[in-house]
Amino acid sequence: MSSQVSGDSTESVHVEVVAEGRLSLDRAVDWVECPRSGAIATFSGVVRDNSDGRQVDHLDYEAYVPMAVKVMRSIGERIVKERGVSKIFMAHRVGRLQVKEPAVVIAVSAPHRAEAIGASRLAIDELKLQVPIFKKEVFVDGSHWKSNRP
Amino acid sequence: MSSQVSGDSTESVHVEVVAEGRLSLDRAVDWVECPRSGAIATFSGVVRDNSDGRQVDHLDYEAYVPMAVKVMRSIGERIVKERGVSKIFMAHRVGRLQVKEPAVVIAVSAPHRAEAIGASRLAIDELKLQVPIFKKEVFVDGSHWKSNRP
Amino acid sequence: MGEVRLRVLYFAAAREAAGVESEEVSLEEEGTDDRGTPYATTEALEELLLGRYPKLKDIFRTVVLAVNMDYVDKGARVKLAPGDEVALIPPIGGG
Amino acid sequence: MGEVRLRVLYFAAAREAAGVESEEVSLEEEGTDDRGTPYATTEALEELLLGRYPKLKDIFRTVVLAVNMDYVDKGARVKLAPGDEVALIPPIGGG
Repeated sequence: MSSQVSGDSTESVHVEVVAEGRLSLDRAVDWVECPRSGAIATFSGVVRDNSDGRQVDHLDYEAYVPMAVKVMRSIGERIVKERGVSKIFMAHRVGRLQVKEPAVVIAVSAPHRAEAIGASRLAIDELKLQVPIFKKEVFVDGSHWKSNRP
Repeated sequence: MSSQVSGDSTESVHVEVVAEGRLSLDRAVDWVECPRSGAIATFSGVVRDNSDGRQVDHLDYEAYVPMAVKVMRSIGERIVKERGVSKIFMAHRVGRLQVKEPAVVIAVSAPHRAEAIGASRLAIDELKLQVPIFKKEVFVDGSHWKSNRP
Repeated sequence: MGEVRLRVLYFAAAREAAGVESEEVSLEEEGTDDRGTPYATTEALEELLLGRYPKLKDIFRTVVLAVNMDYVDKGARVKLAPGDEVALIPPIGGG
Repeated sequence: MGEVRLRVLYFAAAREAAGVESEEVSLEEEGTDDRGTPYATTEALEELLLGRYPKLKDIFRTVVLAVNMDYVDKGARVKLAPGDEVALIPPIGGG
């Protein structure tokens, strides 16, 4: 992995925290593809131009990187073990992101659509609950740290 | 649209039935992207190397194309209207497909992940229930028409 | 008596059973609607096709009709007007 | 009495409140475990940090600790051994 990427990869789980460059959905899908899995679901969290009505200029993400990798990997492993999933790929960006850039990309392959789509939902929910990544929303007129918890 | 594609496009719904070439997930995602939608979910139905334990050589898809386009579009419109979705893209291949080739690609954008992921599940479920597309599974030792209904 | 000419499309297993992809079919008028247009019915059409293509019988239980690209409930008796397009739709397998 | 030296990491709002990204911290030993290794506690650490960085107080209610990359339940009193890595984790916002 390039210096810009910290991550971990087993046969069925790949996770990475990426410091620079645009996250690639294609790469995620290619990684999870496997002949016996007919269903591939993905989720991308993309920087929006507004948050609670305020106009967003850009976002700055920060992470406790080694722990983020560790937690993402344990989420992936539990999903593969418990949700009939073949492979899962999770990548999160840190650093500065502009509007429309993906901050997180998740791909899941499974023999059937229910498992693939269900698991992609579980993965993003767990990531937002557990992974030590921090989001600073920078508006045209100020900024603040934005929590996932309301 | 090229001669190989029959489809329909409104501001928030794009559907197409494609006779040749690999369906592009990137194209689907690019089409649904919009600044106020922070969540993009996709589903790809990919040709598997086996079906009920029998080894698949390839699939042949056939469609009542104009009606398939019509039904896909009505599914998309209902989802946008009722599910808080910003945009939806649905593409289905017809003709001969090899293992690992995508037969269907769906992308949905929405302000939040629950709507995007939920809608992608609804879209593929409705497509499999309503759209007049027919699948012939060709094995190494024979073939048959395969119904979505058990 | 008038004649109702229809366009009939056969897909997948229905095409293979009938051995034809599409054809013009002519049915006897069963009546005329309030604007004087002659009509036939899906019931009469099914009878004609089953008679003409015996192999259709084996799969007909699972075939659904679509008239002008709208599904017709299995077994429902629907009026057909001249120029209507009727498709024989075997079990679908998209996605 | 022995000393327990720890590595403390500050993230996001905690870093901004403390004005420091990471530092070595030394706590007084509160006892030794059955293998004779001295330990301190998260409670003592919190007291020290709040005293040292008054601005931390405003956000401390929402800060969670992680010891060696495992979250500690808010308010739980956990033993800390020499060389442990303790991170101050404000509300997370990934995804």
